[in-house]
Amino acid sequence: MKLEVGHIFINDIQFASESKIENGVLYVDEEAVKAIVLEDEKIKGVKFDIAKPGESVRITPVKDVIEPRVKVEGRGGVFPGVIAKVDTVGSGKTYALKGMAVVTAGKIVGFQEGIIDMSGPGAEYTPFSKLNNLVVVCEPVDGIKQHEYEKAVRLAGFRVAVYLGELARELTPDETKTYETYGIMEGKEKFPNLPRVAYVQMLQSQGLLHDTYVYGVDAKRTLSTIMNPTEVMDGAIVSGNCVSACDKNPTYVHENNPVVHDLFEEHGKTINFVCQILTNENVYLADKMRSSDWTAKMCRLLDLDAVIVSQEGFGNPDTDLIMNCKKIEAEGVKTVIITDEYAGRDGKSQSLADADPAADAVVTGGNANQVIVLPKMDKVIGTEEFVTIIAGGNEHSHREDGTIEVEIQAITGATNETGFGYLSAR
Amino acid sequence: MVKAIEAAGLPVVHMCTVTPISMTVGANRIVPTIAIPHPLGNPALEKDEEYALRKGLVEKALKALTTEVDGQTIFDN
Amino acid sequence: MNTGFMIITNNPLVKEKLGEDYHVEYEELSYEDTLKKVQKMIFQGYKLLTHPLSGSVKPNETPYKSVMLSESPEGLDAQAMQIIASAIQACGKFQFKSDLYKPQVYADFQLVDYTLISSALPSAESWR
Amino acid sequence: MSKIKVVHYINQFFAQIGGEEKADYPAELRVGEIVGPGQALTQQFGEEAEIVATIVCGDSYFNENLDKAKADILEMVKSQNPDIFIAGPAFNAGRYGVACGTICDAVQEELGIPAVTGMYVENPGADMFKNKVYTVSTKNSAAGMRDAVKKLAPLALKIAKGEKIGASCEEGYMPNGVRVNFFEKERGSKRAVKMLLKKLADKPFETEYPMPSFDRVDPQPAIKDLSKATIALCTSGGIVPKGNPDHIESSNASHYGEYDITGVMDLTEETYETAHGGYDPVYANEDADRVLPVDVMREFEKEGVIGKLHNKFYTTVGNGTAVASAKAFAEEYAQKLIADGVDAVIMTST
Repeated sequence: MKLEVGHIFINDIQFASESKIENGVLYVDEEAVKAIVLEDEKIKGVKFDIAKPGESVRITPVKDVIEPRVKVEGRGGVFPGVIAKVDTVGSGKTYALKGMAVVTAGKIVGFQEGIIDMSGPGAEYTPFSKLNNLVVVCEPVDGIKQHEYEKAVRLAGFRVAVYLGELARELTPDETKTYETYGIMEGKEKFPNLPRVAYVQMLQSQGLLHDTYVYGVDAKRTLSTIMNPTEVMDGAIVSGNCVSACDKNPTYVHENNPVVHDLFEEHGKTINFVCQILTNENVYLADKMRSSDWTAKMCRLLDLDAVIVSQEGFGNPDTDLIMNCKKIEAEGVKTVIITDEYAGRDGKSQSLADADPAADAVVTGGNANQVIVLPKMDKVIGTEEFVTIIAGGNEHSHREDGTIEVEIQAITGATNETGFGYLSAR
Repeated sequence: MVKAIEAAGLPVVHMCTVTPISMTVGANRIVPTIAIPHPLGNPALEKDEEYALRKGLVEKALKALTTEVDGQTIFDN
Repeated sequence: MNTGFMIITNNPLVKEKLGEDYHVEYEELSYEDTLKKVQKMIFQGYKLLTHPLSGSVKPNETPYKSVMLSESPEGLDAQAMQIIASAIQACGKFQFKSDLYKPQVYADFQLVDYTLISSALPSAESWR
Repeated sequence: MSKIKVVHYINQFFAQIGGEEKADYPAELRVGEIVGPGQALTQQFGEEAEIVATIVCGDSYFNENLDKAKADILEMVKSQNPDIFIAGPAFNAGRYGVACGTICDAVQEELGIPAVTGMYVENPGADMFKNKVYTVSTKNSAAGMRDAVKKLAPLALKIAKGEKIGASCEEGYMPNGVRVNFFEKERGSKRAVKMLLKKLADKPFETEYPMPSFDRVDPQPAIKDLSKATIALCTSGGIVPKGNPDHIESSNASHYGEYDITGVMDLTEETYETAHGGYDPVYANEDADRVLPVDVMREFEKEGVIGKLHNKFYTTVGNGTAVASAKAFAEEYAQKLIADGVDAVIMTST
């Protein structure tokens, strides 16, 4: 399967009377995007804002971050099973608006976290501070259930992203990258001497604000499965979760999955990147065992030599991670796992909730308990009301001078477990 | 702990219920026992039956101490 | 041998929503004490069916926790003992702030915990 | 700004007094002198710091007169009131390494003056002290002096100035059980791919998070003649005399118990109980033999199956007690057991 991804660089976002992309500037007709959000009767009102790198701006609480894309050739549309109808994506041609994102923010539950600082020390910890962000803050109708509201905001973000992506349909990309994987036999013939490598991605799948969707299917109702790594580039996986902001994968991370991209860099040179394996992280222990059994079984069936396993979330996924690692290694397939740590504020506690000697190759996204003081920002998009209590904050979070003290677990993407960031620990 | 004693030069047999834990703490001679709150007993039994049970287990432990091993070994029969 | 399952919880919403249809043991305890109660039962041979650190809301942040166990003892399980021990240990890594929220927030915590334990029900029902 | 004041500790060899034959050289304070490796350190310090005094002590002297040597050296350091204390580097010299670690630890604990040392990773002093004292990792011989000093001097300055100390791999000290964040040059996924390629090629690679230790020790040889052997009982199940006279904590215990069982034939509800907080104590309290089988061991002793049951047992509480302290407890009482002529140990756990 072959996909060409055309990059259209966005250097600036401005509100204007007409939506268009011109000379790297995205002009957004506020009324038009407003109408798109308000299509959903569960949303009463919506506000838009623009946050640019380097500005004294804080976005919080963040729900999702989405990169606008449009499918210009080939089967299906962006976000299949969610926005576009169900059809296999990942081939043909897709354009992506690079350097920008749609950020959905606003309260769904009262302990919500997720901070993106556009400048200052906090900005270093979130990859999304480097983007021009169109922030969507929704207001729900009265009396709505949290579930329904979560879904409404989730989908509103995707609709806005698809609308903006459409603006690029007739443009010429600034650069184009091509990604291609092969059938099992075909790949073997093409690269007879290269080791066969796959990417095992664990998806958070546990309940409200803890769910992930694959082609619209709730991941906790799935068996481990395989797909072409190019499918994620068309939005095959979307995020429905934002609790534990530091190590959850916003939709942006799925679209730009760094393991997929970095394995493609080596594809055909030092490795044969065979496929992506998806597995879930359920609450029920027998589900964990079944899913990890299944993952290991597929690694064997595909005659893999090695895999990279990435994790999502805190606590119980450590158990899935170690089960996957142990069982895959037992099949004679080499593993590298990517995780993050909760080593306590002093860095002295046991980092993971599980361990095994088979996990001898670990990449870490750093200690999520590290404390950071964030300066007062000139502007807050969303509300800081929850910062006092969000994960890692405490009653003294809001200090008199307006600075806030939090653990980096409150910062969106700070310790991402797909290796999206540069943070690590020793 | 078991490891530290062995490293100091004494053969040691670890009698414990959760043998996987014993494996991870690095015991070389392991004898599985009855239950966490009463590794060497069973309150459901009569006094003399319980004593016989314990004696059997300790006998196994002594046998383990007189058996050469090359690595982690569970003595479970 | 399947003996059915029960839910150990300190979450009143779980009792309210699931108590009629399922065996729910509700007790007003802290998060950590709820885990310790579960640990005790695991030592008595009850089988651990859901991961005690379900969800990503951290211990000491949410006050609520629900865990599913077999309805009667089925024998000791080493892995379960390790899982519950590390879960209890994990409580020590997070600053206690379960008592700092506005009343409405507790309802949200209850709801999230309820959805987490509910996500185990289809699997539990198909087997037990 | 005045210069940072450094006191430097070295052994007889690096002070060019002599080798093994001079290892009994007692501790000596040389105020205003820069000796041996001190020259290299001084060069690295530039204008920022100066060695105000050097303490020289023979390795045998230090280790054989531990209490006196420690006290004397502490007094010498105190008299100079430095901003930082540097010992070594000791490279692969075992007793020198242990001395460096011991004295750095004492200077920090008793004088509140920060200290830093350096040695080869396999130096026994490294394992003993790397979690207490910043210990720079050096090559295994003095040929690595330049390289060692390049790491040691800047780290010492940072510590003296109270600056934030980065991760072990940035600063060059041995991992000390404290996880420290830092930004890598490549993103995590790239690092994972590189690690994978190395692992695939069977080349050495370095994990970013070593799993908690799973290291093994070789089994000791079996007991040849049980009927002549002295066997000791130990437990992590927290069995103590009734009333817990030593107040062993129910979890995360800070000490272990040593109890004489001379003449004790059976542990009863009236005489023994458990201090362990991690399991249901009812059964152990009813009959502590269920955890520590003194009764059957006495019978085996009487029957001549074993030579003797050791007259002391050792008890700890496994619950939440840090692996490092459990290890330290066992190391300590294992020495006592050996000194008492014990041949083998039965360890029971709950």
